[in-house]
Amino acid sequence: MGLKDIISPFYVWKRALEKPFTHPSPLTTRPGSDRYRGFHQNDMHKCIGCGSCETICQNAAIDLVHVDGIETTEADSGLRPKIDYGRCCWCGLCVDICTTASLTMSNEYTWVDADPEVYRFIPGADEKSWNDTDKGYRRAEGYNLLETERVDMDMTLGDDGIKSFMEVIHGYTKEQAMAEAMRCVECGVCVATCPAHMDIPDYIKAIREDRLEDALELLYRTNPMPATCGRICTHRCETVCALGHQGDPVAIRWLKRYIIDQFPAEKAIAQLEQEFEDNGLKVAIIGAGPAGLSAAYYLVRLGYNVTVYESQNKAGGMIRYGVPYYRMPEDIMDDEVTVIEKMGVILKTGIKIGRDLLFEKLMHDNNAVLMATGFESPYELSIPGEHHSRVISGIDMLDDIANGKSVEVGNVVAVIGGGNVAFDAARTARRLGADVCIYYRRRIEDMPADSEEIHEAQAEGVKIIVQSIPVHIEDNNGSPRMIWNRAEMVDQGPGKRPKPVLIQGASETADVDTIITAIGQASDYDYIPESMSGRIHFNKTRVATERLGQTAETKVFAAGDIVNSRGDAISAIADGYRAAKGIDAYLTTKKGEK
Amino acid sequence: MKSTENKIIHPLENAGVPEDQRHLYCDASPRPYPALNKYVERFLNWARANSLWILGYGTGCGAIELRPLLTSRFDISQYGMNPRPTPRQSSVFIIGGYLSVKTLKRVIRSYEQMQNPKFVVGLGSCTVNGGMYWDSYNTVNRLDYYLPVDVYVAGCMPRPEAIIAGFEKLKSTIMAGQAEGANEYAERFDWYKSNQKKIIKDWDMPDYNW
Amino acid sequence: MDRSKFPEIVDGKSQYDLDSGRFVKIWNGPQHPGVTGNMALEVVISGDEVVDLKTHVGYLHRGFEKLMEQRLYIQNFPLVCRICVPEPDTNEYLYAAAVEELSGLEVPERAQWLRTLTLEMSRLASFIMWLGGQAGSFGMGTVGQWAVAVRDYVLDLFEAITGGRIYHMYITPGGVRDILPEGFDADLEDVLKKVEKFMHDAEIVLFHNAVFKKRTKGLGIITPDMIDPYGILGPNARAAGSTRDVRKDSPYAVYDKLEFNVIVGSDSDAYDRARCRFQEMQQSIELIRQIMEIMPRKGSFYNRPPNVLHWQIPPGETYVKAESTRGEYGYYVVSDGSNKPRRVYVKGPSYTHAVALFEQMAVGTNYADLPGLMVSLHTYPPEIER
Amino acid sequence: MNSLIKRLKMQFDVEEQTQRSNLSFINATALQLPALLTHLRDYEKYTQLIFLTAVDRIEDNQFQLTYMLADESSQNNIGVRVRIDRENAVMTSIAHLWHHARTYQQELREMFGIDFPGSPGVNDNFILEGWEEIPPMRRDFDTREYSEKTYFPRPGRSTTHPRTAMKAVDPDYPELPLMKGRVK
Amino acid sequence: MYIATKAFYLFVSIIVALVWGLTVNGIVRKIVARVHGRIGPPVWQPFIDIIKSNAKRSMIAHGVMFYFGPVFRFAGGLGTYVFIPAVFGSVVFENLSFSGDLLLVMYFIFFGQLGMALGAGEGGHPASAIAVGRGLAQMTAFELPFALSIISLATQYNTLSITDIVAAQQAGVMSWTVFTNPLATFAALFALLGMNMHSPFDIVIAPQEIPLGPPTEYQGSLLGMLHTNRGIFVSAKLILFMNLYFGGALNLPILMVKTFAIYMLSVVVGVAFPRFRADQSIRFFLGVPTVLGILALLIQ
Repeated sequence: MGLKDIISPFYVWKRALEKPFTHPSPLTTRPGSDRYRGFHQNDMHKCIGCGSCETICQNAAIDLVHVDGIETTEADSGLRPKIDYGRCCWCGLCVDICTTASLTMSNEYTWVDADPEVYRFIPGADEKSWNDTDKGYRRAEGYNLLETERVDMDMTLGDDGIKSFMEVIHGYTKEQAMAEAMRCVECGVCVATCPAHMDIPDYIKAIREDRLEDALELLYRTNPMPATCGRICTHRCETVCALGHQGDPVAIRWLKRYIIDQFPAEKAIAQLEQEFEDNGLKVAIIGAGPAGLSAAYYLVRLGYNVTVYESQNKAGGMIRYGVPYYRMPEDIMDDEVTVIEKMGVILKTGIKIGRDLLFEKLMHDNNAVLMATGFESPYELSIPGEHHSRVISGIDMLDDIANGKSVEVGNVVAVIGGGNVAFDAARTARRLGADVCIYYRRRIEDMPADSEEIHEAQAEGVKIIVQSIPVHIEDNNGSPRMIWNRAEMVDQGPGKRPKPVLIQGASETADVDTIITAIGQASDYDYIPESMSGRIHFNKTRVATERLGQTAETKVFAAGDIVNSRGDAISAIADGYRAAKGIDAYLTTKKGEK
Repeated sequence: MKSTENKIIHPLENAGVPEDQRHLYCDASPRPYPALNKYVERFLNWARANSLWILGYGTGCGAIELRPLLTSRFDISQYGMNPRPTPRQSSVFIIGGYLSVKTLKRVIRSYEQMQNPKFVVGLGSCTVNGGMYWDSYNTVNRLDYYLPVDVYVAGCMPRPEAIIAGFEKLKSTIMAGQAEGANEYAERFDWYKSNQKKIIKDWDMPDYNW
Repeated sequence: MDRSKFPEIVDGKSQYDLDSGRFVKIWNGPQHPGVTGNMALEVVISGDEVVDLKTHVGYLHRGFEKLMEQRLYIQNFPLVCRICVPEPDTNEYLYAAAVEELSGLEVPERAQWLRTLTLEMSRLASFIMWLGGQAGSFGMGTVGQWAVAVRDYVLDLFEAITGGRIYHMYITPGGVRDILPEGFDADLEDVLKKVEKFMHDAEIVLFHNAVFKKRTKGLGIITPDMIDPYGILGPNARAAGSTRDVRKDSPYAVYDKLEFNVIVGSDSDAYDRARCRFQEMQQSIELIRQIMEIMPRKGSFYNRPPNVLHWQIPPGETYVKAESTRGEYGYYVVSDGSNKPRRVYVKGPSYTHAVALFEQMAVGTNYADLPGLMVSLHTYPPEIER
Repeated sequence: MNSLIKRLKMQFDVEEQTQRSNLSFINATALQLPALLTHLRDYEKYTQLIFLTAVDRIEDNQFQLTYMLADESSQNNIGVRVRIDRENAVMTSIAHLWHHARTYQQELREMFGIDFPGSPGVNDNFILEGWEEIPPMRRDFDTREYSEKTYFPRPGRSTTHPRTAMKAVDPDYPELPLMKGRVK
Repeated sequence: MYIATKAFYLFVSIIVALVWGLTVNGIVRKIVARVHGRIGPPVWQPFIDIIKSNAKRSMIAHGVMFYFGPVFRFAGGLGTYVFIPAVFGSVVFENLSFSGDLLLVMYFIFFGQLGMALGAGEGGHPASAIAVGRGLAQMTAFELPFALSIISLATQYNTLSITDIVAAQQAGVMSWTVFTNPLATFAALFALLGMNMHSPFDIVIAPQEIPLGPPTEYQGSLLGMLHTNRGIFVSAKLILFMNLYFGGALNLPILMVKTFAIYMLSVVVGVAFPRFRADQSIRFFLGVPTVLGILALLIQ
């Protein structure tokens, strides 16, 4: 210890001459850094109320609550996160997991109050000074807690695919299914959107945990035809999937298919409940399409004796006869029907009501009758020359193929329409060896067909010409020549879809071997006898019913395409459920009256 | 939480204190002190607000942000604040976040040793509703059940600036004559005590320590 | 140590008679400025000499280990940094490393560099605060004031990278949450210069200070043969001649790619420990510069684990360790195949230093030296009781 | 590390599991533990006790005690695992081997209820104070329930699951399952 | 009439001393803050603190002696001041100085501390007791060089009247004691370091281990009284040193400059060093300062 040790400490005084460390006015001049994790912000319009933030919050700081002015719609639960700042730890996990990236954090950090109860607010809905701050914590690029890409599905596409009617989609393997099931955040937004309200999050969870028996049970609770839906469903659920906002939606349809693929009919039957209390009441169902089968299934489970009458040789309706085998193999359809039959449904095929059996007899023999006949008659083009012999309807063609008849389409085929039937017809034609071109009035994004189907068709070499309207069909040495006109989309104002309008002078011709029309179908109500015609009301082409399918003739119910306008299998299945519920309610009250 | 439950005044038990030591402690409950003449009180409140002495008890995480605050970078001495090492001389008790039951016991002791008027500032989520440790078996969730709190500062941890803002708020509350936590504690003494005793299982201290 | 003049110990408890007037019992803490953080020392003194000391901890007990068993793997990552408030990043790193090891999750190279950068920065911040505390505990508030202010500059850097001053929550299983912000290099250099200036000043006024030397030299000597029986770690052990440093012994993150030497002392008293830590601070600055120079600036910084809401980790157990400012910090994680850890045990180095070692060392020292001695062991109570 | 295990196996009845090149776990019986630890400390240079803790294996009705040792020179770690009965859990104290083992044992006594007879001050309070429930680190202690019961939950908080909220979209939302009394 | 005027003058003098003492405190805090690299409290902060302390509503007591502690302390401060002629030749500030006042002042300087010791001991806080022990030990230690220095001065000027000592230094700067008797001055200045309780001799009030030392238990108006005393006592000490060693003051501005400069001495040392332990500081005072004192005495 020398003199230096005594003198050098006085060096501290140098600091007195320097600028102080103290920040002069920290409150106003020190905003949080650009990434500061301050108070939350939420973009009310982007948020769909999926509740992932609530799930991941380890502090249970987030509640989902209804907010005035936000309606519950099919894609939005109408709920918004309400954050309890008596719990929040500002970790930002909620921001990281937000499926829509609507939840962020501002760089504001001062909130002082004497009342502890005020520290709860709904970001975005409650007026706060930091609502519009553009700085603060955001998810970094390259950092995302959720997988945005779905597991690729193995498919046979392109040249290999069109060689045969083998199923194109191969289905997930166990690893793939589990990986895809992992992506789900279990928000349940999809459940409401699914017409049949299937327990999507639950069965995905069951896949993830490899409880396939439970998964099957869950599927059959709400959907008697899961194999069908696992293949050809229009999957509205996927369009609202929370993950779809920042990437691919969860492949709900393929996951469903994965479950049912593990259960051939015998295994599924072994797994499901089969014996139900018999209540002695009889119900007749006309049409063994998805709606009819679904209603039959539910009614059997409720204890009714159900007979389904089908005019075709096999049950399945449009799914069997309108969907080609490469999408919906025949044996899968058979399995599907077998399971339902095993539940106790009596199926009588080849019986056309009105021809083989009179509607009145049904009315007499049964306690209730359900009409589920569907739309079978194709719409006409209503243009000159459409009755040319080489102009066929898509639905008829598919029907013929399904019945094993040979169909000749030639080398060049034009398909008119943009729905699933159009694409099925086009791809079938492709498999028959033709060059196929689809003509559609509107744009690709307006097509009612599933996007996967469009994509697969394109991959198989189907050409698509959009904004094209056929105006005339001529005969060209026995084969048809189609004159079509280009159209432009004219905006119809907000909320209405744009309308195609012919462009003058932009007409072109196409020489083809066959023209397949697939612009929609209508129903055939011939089987309804004269005596009842006044008692069943119609709404344009559809049967007017009550909420649960009851027509004006209380004993008669209706379901499926003849009632709802969505025209897809899952809606028909949901309709079947509704009708079953309606019939049960009707018969139960009637019994009570007695 | 202005509740009137447990309003019955009963003689204090001085639980836990051996009989022969009772005389060492005060067995009277605290009493509220009414404000003086309006103008005098206004002047005194001004002095109280501008000379806030902080009790140097780092009860939780929050203590870490008090250091920059008390030292050069943010230097709250320029606002008339100073750390004091003893509760006797301090007027502000900063609860730095969560309170474990064991700490709560000491906090109550320290708080009761502070002299009226005294103020409590709760930092962070933990004092409002338990914060991160909402489901912990050892931390209390809501501070205002155990002590009257004048100001809460949100954050986890609140930045020093936010705490300064909290002090500004506390100052304005004091100057407005509304920071009467000590009187509230005296008036609702039984309610506070019953809450405290509910969770502090080994109550081996006098009911009220001055 | 010759304990014959101190009260007899029976069954781990000193036998002293307070009524004799020879002994005075004093509680240092928990409400007391002389203890580091919220803990208590039950001190018995005779005159100015400490004759018995018992450390009381548990005032900060939040039941972390229990809470972690109740939360998903991802939900624990905001929790762990709270275990050690002044140096949270070690916890974040270790938790992430343990989970990654058990789940087999790879971490991108760039993330490892960023992790090392934050680890070193937090070392620096923690050491700076310790230096202030060490000076302050001997009554030199000036250095204490400077230190906390300078540490705040490092916190500003943390805020720029991670969005949080104290709790960074930056190192997450799979990588880190973000890359460095723009203009960070210049800010960092600016801060490092400030820190260096502070350290230059501190060296002059503190380490060449007659009174400081007088107070610390010969205070709290740890002899090499105490290291193992007391489980002494980190600078406390290195000042006694041990060369253990996890960064060198079993390199983690990218420490094997950095050049540095283990700093070893010889006198192992409070002054020497301070000296060692001071040199480690200088080393940290050097390491930060090295990292900034060779760190890759491109590439991925995060490997996503499977959906964190359902992330299950196969059964197994592991122990991962890292060098914190107080010594080897370790996480022992047991997974049972579910989506929540079965057990997370956090081994903080203060655990042994503040209880078993300190209780032994304090006996015989002057009561006035107690705070300084305690700080010179560099203990943080929250990591003792968790 | 491997040679060490071989040597150990010659003397003790242990099972080994290597986690990393510098970390192994060995399973030992409670009876031979003190001898094993002493051996490791005195002859194998595993001189440092890093920690001692317990894992509640409630499904086996056992506690697993893990003693983590570190090699003085190579800093390799070895974790010695011992299973003991969960009911009336008692374990031999190792406080005589390492001074700081005392606090670990004190903590285990408090948090798990494992007794270490003879360990100094093992029955004193360490972290908790006035604890009346079962030891909190045991798996069968529910901290959330205890917290809600004890610490005044905040009133007025309620949340809605999106699935529930979305039932508003469809009045015929199925109340599942649609099935009546089953006969089997 | 004479008494009334005197009393009024004394009152004015005390108020001035008090205000100046507190202001010096405030300024010094500001300066120390600069060294710390911060802004520091407003200069008038000590005044607000005193008002605040007196505005406390409740108060606790530990017996009669507990009350007397601050009273003694205050009396000590006041007593020290009133017997020191603050401004040489001023009627208002001559206070109650008389021919033997130096001894009385010496007595009062320590009277306050002793009284405080009694009161603090009554508080029952062990930290207070320890601090009192340390304080008394340290006081004894620095009192030795101080006493030696005073004796040296008394021998040098052959008087025990402060006024006379000041008068003897009026011949010019070089006639100040600091130049005529540097050894005694330095011995006394070392003692002043101890008396002012700045580092390195502030172990008595070390907040790190014995929260504030003797006044630990004091609060409210009792603390206010202690703070008030600090104002007067600081003034008194500084004026005494100014009078004895730095030639006194002919008017208030000079008094302010000189006392402030003397105070800065403690501050300059204080911010640069940690604190000594009690035994170390006792050893220190019994070393160089005492030797200086003895030498100063021997030389006279």
